[in-house]
Amino acid sequence: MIQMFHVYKIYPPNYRAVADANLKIDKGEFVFVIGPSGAGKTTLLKLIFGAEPPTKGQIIVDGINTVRAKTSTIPLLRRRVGFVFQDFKLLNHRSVYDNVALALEVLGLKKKLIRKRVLQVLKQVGLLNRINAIPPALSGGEQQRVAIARAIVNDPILLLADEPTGNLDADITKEIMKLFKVINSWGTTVVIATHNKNLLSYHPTKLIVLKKGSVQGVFVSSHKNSGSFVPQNVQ
Amino acid sequence: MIQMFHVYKIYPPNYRAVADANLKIDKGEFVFVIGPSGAGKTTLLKLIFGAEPPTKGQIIVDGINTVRAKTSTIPLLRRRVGFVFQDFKLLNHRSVYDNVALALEVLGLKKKLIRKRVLQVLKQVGLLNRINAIPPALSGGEQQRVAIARAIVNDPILLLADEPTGNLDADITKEIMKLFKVINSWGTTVVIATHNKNLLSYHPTKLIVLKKGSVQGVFVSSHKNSGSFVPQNVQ
Amino acid sequence: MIIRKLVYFTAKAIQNIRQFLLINLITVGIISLSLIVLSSFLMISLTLQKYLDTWKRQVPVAVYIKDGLPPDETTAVRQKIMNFHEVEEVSFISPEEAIRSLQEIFPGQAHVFGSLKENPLPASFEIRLKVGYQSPERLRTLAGNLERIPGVDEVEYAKDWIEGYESFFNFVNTVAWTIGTIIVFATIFIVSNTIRLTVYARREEIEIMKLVGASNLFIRIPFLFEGIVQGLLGAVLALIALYGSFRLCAGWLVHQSFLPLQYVQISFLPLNYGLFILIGGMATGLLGSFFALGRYLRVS
Amino acid sequence: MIIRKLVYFTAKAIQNIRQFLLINLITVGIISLSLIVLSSFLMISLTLQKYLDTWKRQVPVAVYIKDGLPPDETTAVRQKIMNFHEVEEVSFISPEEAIRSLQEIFPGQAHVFGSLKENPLPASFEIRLKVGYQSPERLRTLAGNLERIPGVDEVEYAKDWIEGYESFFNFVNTVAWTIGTIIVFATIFIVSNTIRLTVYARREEIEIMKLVGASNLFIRIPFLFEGIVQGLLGAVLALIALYGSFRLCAGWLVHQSFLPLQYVQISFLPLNYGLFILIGGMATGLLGSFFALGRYLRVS
Ligand SMILES: Nc1ncnc2c1ncn2[C@@H]1O[C@H](COP(=O)(O)OP(=O)(O)OP(=O)(O)O)[C@@H](O)[C@H]1O
Ligand SMILES: Nc1ncnc2c1ncn2[C@@H]1O[C@H](COP(=O)(O)OP(=O)(O)OP(=O)(O)O)[C@@H](O)[C@H]1O
Ligand SMILES: [Mg+2]
Ligand SMILES: [Mg+2]
Repeated sequence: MIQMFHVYKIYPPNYRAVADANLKIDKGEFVFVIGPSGAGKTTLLKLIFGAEPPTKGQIIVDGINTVRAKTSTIPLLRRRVGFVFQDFKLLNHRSVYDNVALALEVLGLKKKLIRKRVLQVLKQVGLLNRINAIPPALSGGEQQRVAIARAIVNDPILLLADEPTGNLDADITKEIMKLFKVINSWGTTVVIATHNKNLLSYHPTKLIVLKKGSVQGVFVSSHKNSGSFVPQNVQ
Repeated sequence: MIQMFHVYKIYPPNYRAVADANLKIDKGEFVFVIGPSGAGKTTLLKLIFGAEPPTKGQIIVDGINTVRAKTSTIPLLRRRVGFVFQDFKLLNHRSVYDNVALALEVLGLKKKLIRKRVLQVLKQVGLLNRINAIPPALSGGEQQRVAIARAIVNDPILLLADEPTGNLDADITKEIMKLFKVINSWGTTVVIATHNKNLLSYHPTKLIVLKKGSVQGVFVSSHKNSGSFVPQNVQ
Repeated sequence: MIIRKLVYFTAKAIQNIRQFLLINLITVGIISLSLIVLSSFLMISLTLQKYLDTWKRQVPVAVYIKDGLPPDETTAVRQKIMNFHEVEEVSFISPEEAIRSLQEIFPGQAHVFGSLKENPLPASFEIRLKVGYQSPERLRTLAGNLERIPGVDEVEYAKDWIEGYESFFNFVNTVAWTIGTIIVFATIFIVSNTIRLTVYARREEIEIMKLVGASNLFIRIPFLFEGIVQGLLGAVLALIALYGSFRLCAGWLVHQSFLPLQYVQISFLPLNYGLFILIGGMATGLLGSFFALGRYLRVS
Repeated sequence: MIIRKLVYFTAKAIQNIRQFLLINLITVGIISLSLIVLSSFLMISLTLQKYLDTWKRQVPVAVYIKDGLPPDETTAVRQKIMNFHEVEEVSFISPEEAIRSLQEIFPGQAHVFGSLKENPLPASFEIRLKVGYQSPERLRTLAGNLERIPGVDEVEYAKDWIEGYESFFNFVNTVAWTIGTIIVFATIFIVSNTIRLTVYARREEIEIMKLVGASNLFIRIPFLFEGIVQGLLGAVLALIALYGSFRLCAGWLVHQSFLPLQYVQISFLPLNYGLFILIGGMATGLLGSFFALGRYLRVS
């Protein structure tokens, strides 16, 4: 699903957010990216998403080389990828419903179909009662759940979630992680960036540890749902 | 320091974010406000700060009735109160330095004094290396630390921190909480809203539990740094 | 499919206009005012030209006839004059009529002219020309041709006057075109940059749209619709305001004793100018949105 | 203390302008163009008025003298005419000169006038008036007074012409004031609303300033400074652009054979108008910022 070859991201003037990252994430995996604040987790996810171009190296997502791809293919890729942004990136002048529906509207679906699917997802994240509110009128945790709903509403083949539970309490975190597990079990590759080591109890298939922009190690679960990791050599 | 009498916050059209809150927080306390997502923690802090007017009830902060106070006294109060916003509220076009310095500039301090103090605080939150970056070029955790730096730079008499470690890893969380403890030991009243029950290990003097806008209970530490709570009757 | 998309984008545009109502009102106001300046200028320069045109139409050409020409030959001369296609109207001025008008021009010397033993003035034809034939060159050629008619003694017209007038007209014309061009460019610049500012205020929206995989077209179309609606609304408001103040002014001006109104009717913008304003407003709105977006669509 | 604050706020304003460069450039551009329209209109209407003024100055008044008045009484009449303060210049026209100019007017009839046994025309004084005394009423009173001078037979001037001219002048004046007023209001509206849009784009900044305890004044001052700088820059750019195109146009126009330029020099905006533009630009920038902020400062 995702392959990275010697990827560097150097922000101007000379700030190495990601250095020489080599990764391989297969279809259907459930991956955690962990590391301290400023380690480059968000940058790594944005690189995969094509939201930032790498300074060096190649990235292949779902068979598409995002570095060399035409600009018109990036939107097509994004319609099949869900992204929960750390800062949510919600439309502040649109209702919760509209924000989530947007991800389906870009697919050109019919209004009725959109409505059904949006309500279904909003129910899953527990926001049916805030459906007409605009994001500035939501609590932090509610905004985060809108972002999650938007990311999963279009049944993405790849879900990138950046600190998706940073504003959620333990109970809702459990709900959301269960949801991600379900989505993953249906075949969606899930990559979650977090600093919260508690989440490791949710049995990732792969654990990528970042520090100061470098991949410190990639640990692969020795057998499914074991929760123990062995180092893996990436090509 | 803070007193609330039958405070209600009903958002239009008819959404009870806080209902009949009665609280008393003394000078020098170290208080946690906990509760699930959407419980009203942020709203409670904003009410204290005068960022939202209560629908009903009276709020007295540092001897000032914020409901009845003239609009010109609110800025004066805010200059003595630090607030770490859940969504940071940083100036996106200003450097980290300028963002933190702003809280001192409104006090009319001299440039040299401002510089000294800002650098000192940025060192405490570990951001000396990002001093000239603008917030959009920072990681989530870095932005949060800028917000924290700005809140404490003017030695406030009251620090209101809304989910101040939501984007921080365990190590930095520890640093920040230690910092809050130090500030508290110098006499600053500290109120922290969080959903993270792990933080309770930092020995609050008072624990306010919110649920669906209601104060479910106020627990007061039986003796300093004990970590155990007994229910308290608020007037 | 196409209809569904059209409905969708129209709905989006309306939603946008309502959600950014203040911004939209300001934009419409600015477009409207720019167009008011432009079209009140148009209207007034049109009126002025009409006014100058009536002046021009009054230029007479006098064809003096040889002394003692027999009546039938005089009629023949008249016929020949009528054959020039420039000529609108011909009237005969007998020597008596000529001296009478001279007496009117110099009322103090009425007795002097009356005491003349012999009328020194010849008979003449006064010609009024059709519109568009009053330029100095045309008049010169026409005068030459008229002089060549047998029986005609001399042809006269206010040569100095017509040349002075012509240069004045050219001057006014140049001025009108200069200001007009400045105003047109200013309008386009102001409207497109106003839209640019509104797009700037909404750049985050565009960014987010891109992040959920919207194509450039998908983002652009509602903005373009919005631009068209803003431009159209602005133009309509401008025309309404103009028409209102035109009615007020016209009513007031008629009661003023300004000479020009005896000759000219101030008229409202002709239909094609009104259409020009409408289409111009829409086009500026559309193009303004189009170019304003470019910058923000280019980033990934 | 005050100087420190002044330095601080100036630095903030400059910082703001640099950080929101695009927005500021657009605002300056819009201000500049609005002022260009306004002042090119001013310039041209001033030129037109000057042009009409020279026309007006040429209105002659003819004072006919009684037949056969002795030379010393004629001199006395001249003296009395000179005593009127409206009079700028008096020149004597003998009957011979009068007939000569009549012959010039009717060149075809030269021989007719030559054959007159007796010169029917009286001697006269031709008067040129000082500027500002050419209104129809003033001329009427003056004519009446001149007629009462002993030895004067009759006073004549182009009554119809002057009244026609006056009404034309009034018309042009009304038009100029109307457009001028529209443009002034449009400029103020456009500039203040453009600034409102830029403030809208920066409303979060204002909100955050309020949250860290900034007083309204503290927030407002840098915006006002910015507004003043934008207005001033816009005005300066407008004046530079105007002056540049004025030099180009003036150079080009002189080579055109437009009559008016023989009489009038197109002149650049007089100093006080230039100052008016500068101060007007600054004031609109200042007030635009002031009012644009109001809305956002009111919220807590
Ligand atoms: N646009 C940018 N320009 C410059 N530097 C940037 C930019 N974006 C991120 N950085 C820097 O790159 C480093 C990595 O950022 P990133 O957001 O990837 O960290 P992170 O691992 O997500 O941290 P956190 O847990 O705090 O969100 C940070 O030090 C940050 O300051
Ligand atoms: N401006 C507003 N208008 C309407 N409703 C609001 C507004 N602000 C907050 N609310 C609602 O009030 C409730 C309490 O919000 P608040 O932000 O206080 O929650 P919170 O305890 O901080 O939650 P979280 O942990 O998710 O940040 C939420 O359900 C929210 O939707
Ligand atoms: Mg991050
Ligand atoms: Mg909150």
